[in-house]
Amino acid sequence: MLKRIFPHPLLSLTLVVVWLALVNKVTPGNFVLAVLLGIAIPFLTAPYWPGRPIIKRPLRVIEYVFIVLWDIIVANFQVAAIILFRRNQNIRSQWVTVPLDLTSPEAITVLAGTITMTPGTVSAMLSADSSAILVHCLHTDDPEGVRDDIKKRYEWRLKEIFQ
Amino acid sequence: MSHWIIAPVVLPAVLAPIIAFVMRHDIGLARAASFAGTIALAAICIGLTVAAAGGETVSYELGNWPAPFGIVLVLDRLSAVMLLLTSMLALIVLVHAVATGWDARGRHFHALFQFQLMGICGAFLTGDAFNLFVFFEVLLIASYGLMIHGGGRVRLQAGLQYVVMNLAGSTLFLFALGTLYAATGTLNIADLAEKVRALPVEDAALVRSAAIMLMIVFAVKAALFPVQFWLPGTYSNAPAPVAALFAIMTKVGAYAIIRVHSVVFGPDVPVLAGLPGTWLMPAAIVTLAIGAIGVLGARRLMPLLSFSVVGSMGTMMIAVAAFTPEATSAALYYLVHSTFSAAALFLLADLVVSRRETGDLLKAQMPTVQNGLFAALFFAGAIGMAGMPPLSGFLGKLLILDAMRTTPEMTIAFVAILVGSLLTIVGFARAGSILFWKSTAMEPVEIDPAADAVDPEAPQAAGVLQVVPTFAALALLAGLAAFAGPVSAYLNAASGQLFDSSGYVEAVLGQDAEG
Amino acid sequence: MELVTEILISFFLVVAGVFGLVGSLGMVKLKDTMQRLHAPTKATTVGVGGVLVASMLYFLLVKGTFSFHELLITLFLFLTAPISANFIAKTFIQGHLRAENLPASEGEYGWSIYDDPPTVDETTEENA
Amino acid sequence: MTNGGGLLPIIALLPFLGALIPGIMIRAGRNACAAFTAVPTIVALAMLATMTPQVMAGEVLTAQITWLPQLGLSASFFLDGLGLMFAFMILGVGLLITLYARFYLSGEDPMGQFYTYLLLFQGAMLGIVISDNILLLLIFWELTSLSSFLLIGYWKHLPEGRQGARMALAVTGSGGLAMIAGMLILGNIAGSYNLTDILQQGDAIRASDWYLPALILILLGAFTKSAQFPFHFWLPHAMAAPTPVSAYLHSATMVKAGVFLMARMWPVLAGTDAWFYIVSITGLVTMVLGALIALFKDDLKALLAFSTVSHLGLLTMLLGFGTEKAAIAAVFHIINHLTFKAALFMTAGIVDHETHTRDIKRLGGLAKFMPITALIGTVAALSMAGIPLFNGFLSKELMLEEAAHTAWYDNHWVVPALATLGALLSVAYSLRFIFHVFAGPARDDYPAKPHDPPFGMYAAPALLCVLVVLIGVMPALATPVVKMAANAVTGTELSFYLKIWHGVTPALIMSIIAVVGGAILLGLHRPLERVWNAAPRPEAKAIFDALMAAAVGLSTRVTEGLHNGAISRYLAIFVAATVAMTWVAFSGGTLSPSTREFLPVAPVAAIGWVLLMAATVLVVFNHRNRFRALVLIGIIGLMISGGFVYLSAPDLALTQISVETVTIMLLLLALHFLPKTTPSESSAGLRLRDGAIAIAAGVGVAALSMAFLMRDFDTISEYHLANSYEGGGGTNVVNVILVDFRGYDTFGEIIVLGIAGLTIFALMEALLNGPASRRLRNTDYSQDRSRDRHPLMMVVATRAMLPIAVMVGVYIFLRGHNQPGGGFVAGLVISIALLMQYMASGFGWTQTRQRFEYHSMIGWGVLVAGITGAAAWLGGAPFLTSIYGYIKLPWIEKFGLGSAFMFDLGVFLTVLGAVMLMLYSLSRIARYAGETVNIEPMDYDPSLKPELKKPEEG
Amino acid sequence: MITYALLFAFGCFGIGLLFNLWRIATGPDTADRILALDTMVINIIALLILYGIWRGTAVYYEASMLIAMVGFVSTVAYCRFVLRGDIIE
Amino acid sequence: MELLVASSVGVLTAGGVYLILRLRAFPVILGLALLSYAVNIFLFSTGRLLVNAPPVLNKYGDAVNTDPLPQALVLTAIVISFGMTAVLVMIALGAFLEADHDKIDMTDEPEAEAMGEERGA
Repeated sequence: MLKRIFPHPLLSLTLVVVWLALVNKVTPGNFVLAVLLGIAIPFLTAPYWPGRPIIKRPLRVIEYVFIVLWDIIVANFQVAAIILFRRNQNIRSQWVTVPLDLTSPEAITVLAGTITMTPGTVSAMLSADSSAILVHCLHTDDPEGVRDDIKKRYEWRLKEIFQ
Repeated sequence: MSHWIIAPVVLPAVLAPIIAFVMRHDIGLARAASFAGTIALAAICIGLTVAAAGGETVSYELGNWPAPFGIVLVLDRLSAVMLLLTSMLALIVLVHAVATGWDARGRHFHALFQFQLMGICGAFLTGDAFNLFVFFEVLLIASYGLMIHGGGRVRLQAGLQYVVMNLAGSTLFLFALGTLYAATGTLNIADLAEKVRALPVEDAALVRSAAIMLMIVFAVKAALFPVQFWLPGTYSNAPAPVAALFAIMTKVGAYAIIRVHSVVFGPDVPVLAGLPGTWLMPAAIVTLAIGAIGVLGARRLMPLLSFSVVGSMGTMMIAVAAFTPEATSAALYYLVHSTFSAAALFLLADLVVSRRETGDLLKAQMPTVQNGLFAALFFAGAIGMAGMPPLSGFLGKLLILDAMRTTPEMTIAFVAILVGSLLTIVGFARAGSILFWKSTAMEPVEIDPAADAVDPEAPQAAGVLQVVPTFAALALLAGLAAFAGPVSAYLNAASGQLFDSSGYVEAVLGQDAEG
Repeated sequence: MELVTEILISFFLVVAGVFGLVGSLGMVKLKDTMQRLHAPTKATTVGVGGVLVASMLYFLLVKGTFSFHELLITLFLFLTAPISANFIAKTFIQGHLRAENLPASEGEYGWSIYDDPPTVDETTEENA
Repeated sequence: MTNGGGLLPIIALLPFLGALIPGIMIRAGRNACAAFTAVPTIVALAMLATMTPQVMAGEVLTAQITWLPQLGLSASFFLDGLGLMFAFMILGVGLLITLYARFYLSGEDPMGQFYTYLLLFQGAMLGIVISDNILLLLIFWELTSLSSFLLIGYWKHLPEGRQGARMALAVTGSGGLAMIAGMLILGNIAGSYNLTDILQQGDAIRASDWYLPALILILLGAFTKSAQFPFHFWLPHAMAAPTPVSAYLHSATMVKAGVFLMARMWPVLAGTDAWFYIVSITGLVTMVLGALIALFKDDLKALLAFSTVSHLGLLTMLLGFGTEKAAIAAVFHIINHLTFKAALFMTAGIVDHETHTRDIKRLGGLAKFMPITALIGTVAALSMAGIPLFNGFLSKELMLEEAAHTAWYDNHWVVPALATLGALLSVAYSLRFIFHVFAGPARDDYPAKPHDPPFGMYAAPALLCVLVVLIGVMPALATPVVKMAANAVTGTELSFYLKIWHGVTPALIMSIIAVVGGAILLGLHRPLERVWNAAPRPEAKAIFDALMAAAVGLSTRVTEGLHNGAISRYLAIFVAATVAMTWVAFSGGTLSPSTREFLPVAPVAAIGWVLLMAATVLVVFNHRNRFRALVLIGIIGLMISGGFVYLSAPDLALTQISVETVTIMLLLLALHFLPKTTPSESSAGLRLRDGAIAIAAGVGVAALSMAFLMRDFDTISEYHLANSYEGGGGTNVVNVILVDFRGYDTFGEIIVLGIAGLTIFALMEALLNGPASRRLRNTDYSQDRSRDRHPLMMVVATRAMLPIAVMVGVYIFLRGHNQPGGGFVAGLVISIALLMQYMASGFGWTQTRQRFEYHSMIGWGVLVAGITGAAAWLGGAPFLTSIYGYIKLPWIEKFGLGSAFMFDLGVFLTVLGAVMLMLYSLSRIARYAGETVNIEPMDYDPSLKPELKKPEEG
Repeated sequence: MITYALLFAFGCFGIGLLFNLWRIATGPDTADRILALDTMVINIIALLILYGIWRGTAVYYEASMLIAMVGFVSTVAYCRFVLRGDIIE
Repeated sequence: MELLVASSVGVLTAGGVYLILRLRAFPVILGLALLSYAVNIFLFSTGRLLVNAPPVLNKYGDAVNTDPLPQALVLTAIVISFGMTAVLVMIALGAFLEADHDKIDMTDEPEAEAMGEERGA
């Protein structure tokens, strides 16, 4: 019963925050409305959420977010440097295959997203059975290093969060 | 303030969605609802016509906002007549559509039909220029749906052309409205009438442009030269009841010209100096010529009928272009007449063409069932369309000619109308003779030995219900002729009311006009 | 205080501007489509991010109203940018590269645009 | 308003009502049908008889029923001597024809139809002669054209019948139309359409500037109807009609209508030189020409037809002379011609009926086989020849007498000579009728064995022959009738006596010359015929046919050249005409000096402008690559949204960008099935033309907008700004206008969307049930495709985004009244969110999770909006009047709630429903395109089925 | 100072737009064009927010949020069209 | 700024007109889309141009607001033209599927048989 009303409690919470962000004003009225919507919208959209993503270690999420944010900033400087200062013929782009241990779709998505947002790499595609990611490096001399980096820095953490 | 004024819009607007989503799997129910709605609409329109007969221009302020700021509906004799005409036509067409099963050949016929009525009624009632645009679009988009009802290659291609042409027209409509608003700062027709008249002559360019653009927009709907091209293709390929219903669509354009270019851009407006009339007249004459020549030269029945509609629009617009109360009154009589005669012919053509192996090709073939009946009906319809007595077309033509006697364009108008009539008569005679007479000369090719068995493909005789609408339309033409006096008196009063633009302004703006 | 605020906000704005420009410059400068893909997905996200931070700070510190709805845009962008990039990359690969040009997936299945996904035992291909 | 003529409208109406009888009675048998057809005629005759004494006494009976006073058209009738004479003729002969036709028509002919047409015609004809209103007369006039069309084409299986009917209609119809113009002009001069009024104003009319046009136009009508040269050619071809019709229409009545009209208008129009020369020349030429042709016709009916033409010419000439004596002669000859010509036609019909041929060359000697018929024919023909003791002689004498005194341009011998020639020829063909048909040796090669017909068939001609002889011997009998009519024609009281012997007058000499000459001519017929056949002469029918064919062919070419189905040309004309006309209109007025300053241009705005311009130009130059054009369109939409934001229109920006997106998705969905490129088809010249038109349109629009952008104006929207909060309860004025001030527009607008949804759905159904679905199945759309349909990443991302996007939609909806947003944008946002779901997880999977039906959503939307509007009625307020109030809940701040909110909800639902229904319908095609539907949310979920791996590589 | 910083940022993103335009105009590949359009969307979002700061109002915020959401959808739609032909299957 | 707006309207119109004169349905659709952009801007600009004055009232009511009416009209026009475009696209698609080409002209009159021999008379 509770599950029918609250199909996704985490989602409801997120939505409350989203609403308050949208209204950009926290007042009691808004909050009540936010809660009502936070219940109603998951209820309405429940059919499109067949499963509940499970987050086992919420605290790790925070750590992960900060790491990624930091990496994004670094990545920006790196890419900017490459764009601005490296001559085109000196840029050595590479394709790298990253085999995955993750199986949760959410985790894979987050990993792929992270790869895209971080230093010089873009996740171009998954394999048909989602067991590997094809990554494009803007400039690297060491493809294996990139792959190991990804596996160690992100995949491992995601595995802890989601599985 | 009587709320009945808005009933012709709200009734179909509410009925249509109910038909669309409650009854869309049950054609019987939809038919019943559609009939009930149309009959109710006709009753309301009769009531409104009677109410408007008093001569009072009634305005209805939607949302209770005072006149130039909100949208108003205006009921006067002219709009009442147009409403009545619409509802009568709708009833006739609906019977035909149901009796011939056209409505079941695609989805949502009745919903679209009701929406179409809503759009037409709204366009006739509105007293706001932009709202006129909106209702034009409502009736157009419904007509798109009806036009392609049932599908088929040629119909879709013709429908595509129809839509494209009208979209271009709608775009121009917006340009025109924009210019008008930019020049006057208002959208209410009565307010526009006042503002345009008050405009200093040295500031005429924008309003003149707007007036001409609007005229072209309406001319597209009214199928006037040089924007009449879309009509034959559309009417020829539309489903027959829809083509018959479209008989009113060209009249919407004509109505808009009559309304807007009399009330707002009338001949008494200093900045325009009678510009619309000057240009409308040659356009109307050429339109008439094109229509008449088309009738004479048509190779197929449906284009022939379509061109006769073009011709009738030309005839009518000649009178409109004179912009005098007498001529407008004559034009209105002819408008009513040509609507029903076009409807009668298209409905009849449907009955005939669907029973012929050669379709609407003007070619002799073995006489089909009920050749005599159809021939008689065609004869009557042709008489009506060509403007021969005893049906109302002749009177309409006489009225127009009579009204044109006092105008400077008398000679050319006389020549155009009379020569046009001749070509139309000859064209119809040719077509009727080929279709109905010549076929009787065809010998049966050879008797099929197995002719005893009834051929399931053989055309069936038309039932009473299928012929009733055509009869009704023709009967209305006869009635229109017989009661020409009272009808014409009403229309005379209507055009008198129309040309009294200060009366219109006062009725709409009332005392607020000072504010 | 005011000066600090101004410097802070200006800093974010300038950084955002620089990265935004660099991202778009990459679009022009880099010679290969896959390379160009890197530029905007990273640089401009920080560009927009910088602007958003500046905006939040501006409303908070200058206007005195607490504003955090900029976060929503950030959320959207972070959620969508990788997907967009992923799609654009696939678009490019499909048009220009063949499976032989890419490294192997090292699994049983090839890359998703060349190879059908594993069929699950239930019938997945039927009309709903 | 009647003056003793109360019966006249009934008389006019009787035949029309009677026309219904045959249709009903035909089931009772042919005799009953004929008998009952006669009833209305007899009744009308009886009524007429009751009025005769008064008319004979010189009274004019009138009756008037108001019909269309605005036009001056009333159903007014009057009966004077002329009208009475004609009415008797019409009804009397009509009765005889009814009798004759009963026996003439064969069993296969639909007799009911025949009698119906006959009565219609009779009514129309009767109407002409008793109309007091020239417009009413015109109506009857046209009716005679129509009913004669039906009668001539009665044997519709015969091509001559159809062609003759159409020719008659074309010629008499055009004359009738000319007459309409003439009559209107006449009415304009006279200030009334009433004949009685017009007849009073002869002098004023003849003095008018418009006299000549009116005269010519009216004469055109009369000449065509009465088959005067050069319009005579239709009459012989009308002979394809059954003989009763010929006897009735083409001897007694219809062709006399023109003559009647000239007689009727005589007091008004005659007496001028124009009248004299036009009418008398035409008449004389027709008389001689008709007689000449008649002499050489081998077809009995053709001979009679041309003789009729000739006699009509005679009558016309007489009326043209414009003297009173000529008028008397004309009136008298009308009666005489009626008697003998009707008898002759019926005789010809009998001959045809019995021998099955009308070819004179195959006849001769019939007197032996059918003596009665021969007698009748001979009497009538002698009368036609103008032999004394028959009535034809009397009126011909009068005619020759008048001709002898008439000079054209002071030339005194042309008219008498030609008149004599006409008479001579007339004698010749009349005698030919007698000698080549009845006299001579009996033959044995007739197509059928001839014998006299039953009494019923020859009764009618016999009766007429009795009249011929009676009048011929005792002309005094006819005197009162002739006097009565002639008085009416001339409008004066005449006194004269008709007698056989006038002494030796020029007329008698001319008559003798004619008879002798005619006899000689007949003797020389054979050699003359050879000369005639050898002589080249224009064949009227061939000319007419060629003219018609040319006209039709030309019309077809013009029409098909003009309406060639090329919408691109139609549009080019449309745009070019619009630009040109607007330009002329614009430059015809002046503009006041500009009152506004230029708004400064921000650099970013300039950049946006550059992008917009560039994108537009690129779209045009890249339009052949359709997908690329779509991408470029995306930029335009984006820039315009940005521009709207910059220029203070946030609502517009929101709407623009969301509509833009949905539109592009729609186009992409459609483009999937369409060709991906546009071939280059138009020539360089055409492109140049289009480019010129396009540039002209662009410059024009730009100039127009510059014209007003630089000038200030007063607008009603001050009111909206001022009353938005107080009256509409919202601070976003645009939204308040949309849902309140101009909520009615919005109501129409959502209906447009709803209809669009329904139309698309309906069209899709039609397509998928039609041949298109087969084509879809047989076309392979799947070449060169990526294999992943529902990529995992996309699915996950959209799942996360959907609730948030819905939230955004709700937010935009709720705040719309006060801040940019509203039901429309909200509807689009939520549809876009749903579309994202469709794109990610596919149609099949998403559709099964769809809870609300799109149809119902549209329906509810429109209903909610409509009912919200109608709810105002409860309070007695007009449709769409809004209510607005604040609700205060404990410990929550107050919030406003208004009916506008409900209205906006209606908008929201309709938009959502319509957009989804459109895209749903479009994507349904895919299923028919042989594509399978994946019902899984994503291609492969590694977490659900990790153990399922491909068993072995294939 | 903020004003100058804002102007600088305006300039940067504006010029960025021109770069994107260049890429769209020249291609060469469809992917490039889609990418440029996507980037353009992001630049526009930034510009709108800058404009909001410039005017000190939040009225324009929804526009940028909507563009963010909608830009993504159209990018994906374009790509899906190239990849699969049918954007909704 | 006025010049920019006016020229935008002009160029969009010109582009739209050029495209609607093409011979295939798809460019015509694109042309109509361009035209509807043009007319939207045109209609919008009839309220004259004003920067940073959205017609949203604030509490103090002292701000300058641009003319809201044209904006409302444009909104209506946008929505209507969206509906129209949708229908147009569908009909074009339908016509293509039925006819197997997307020519917009109907000049290829099939089996246009000559009229009956009774062409004249």
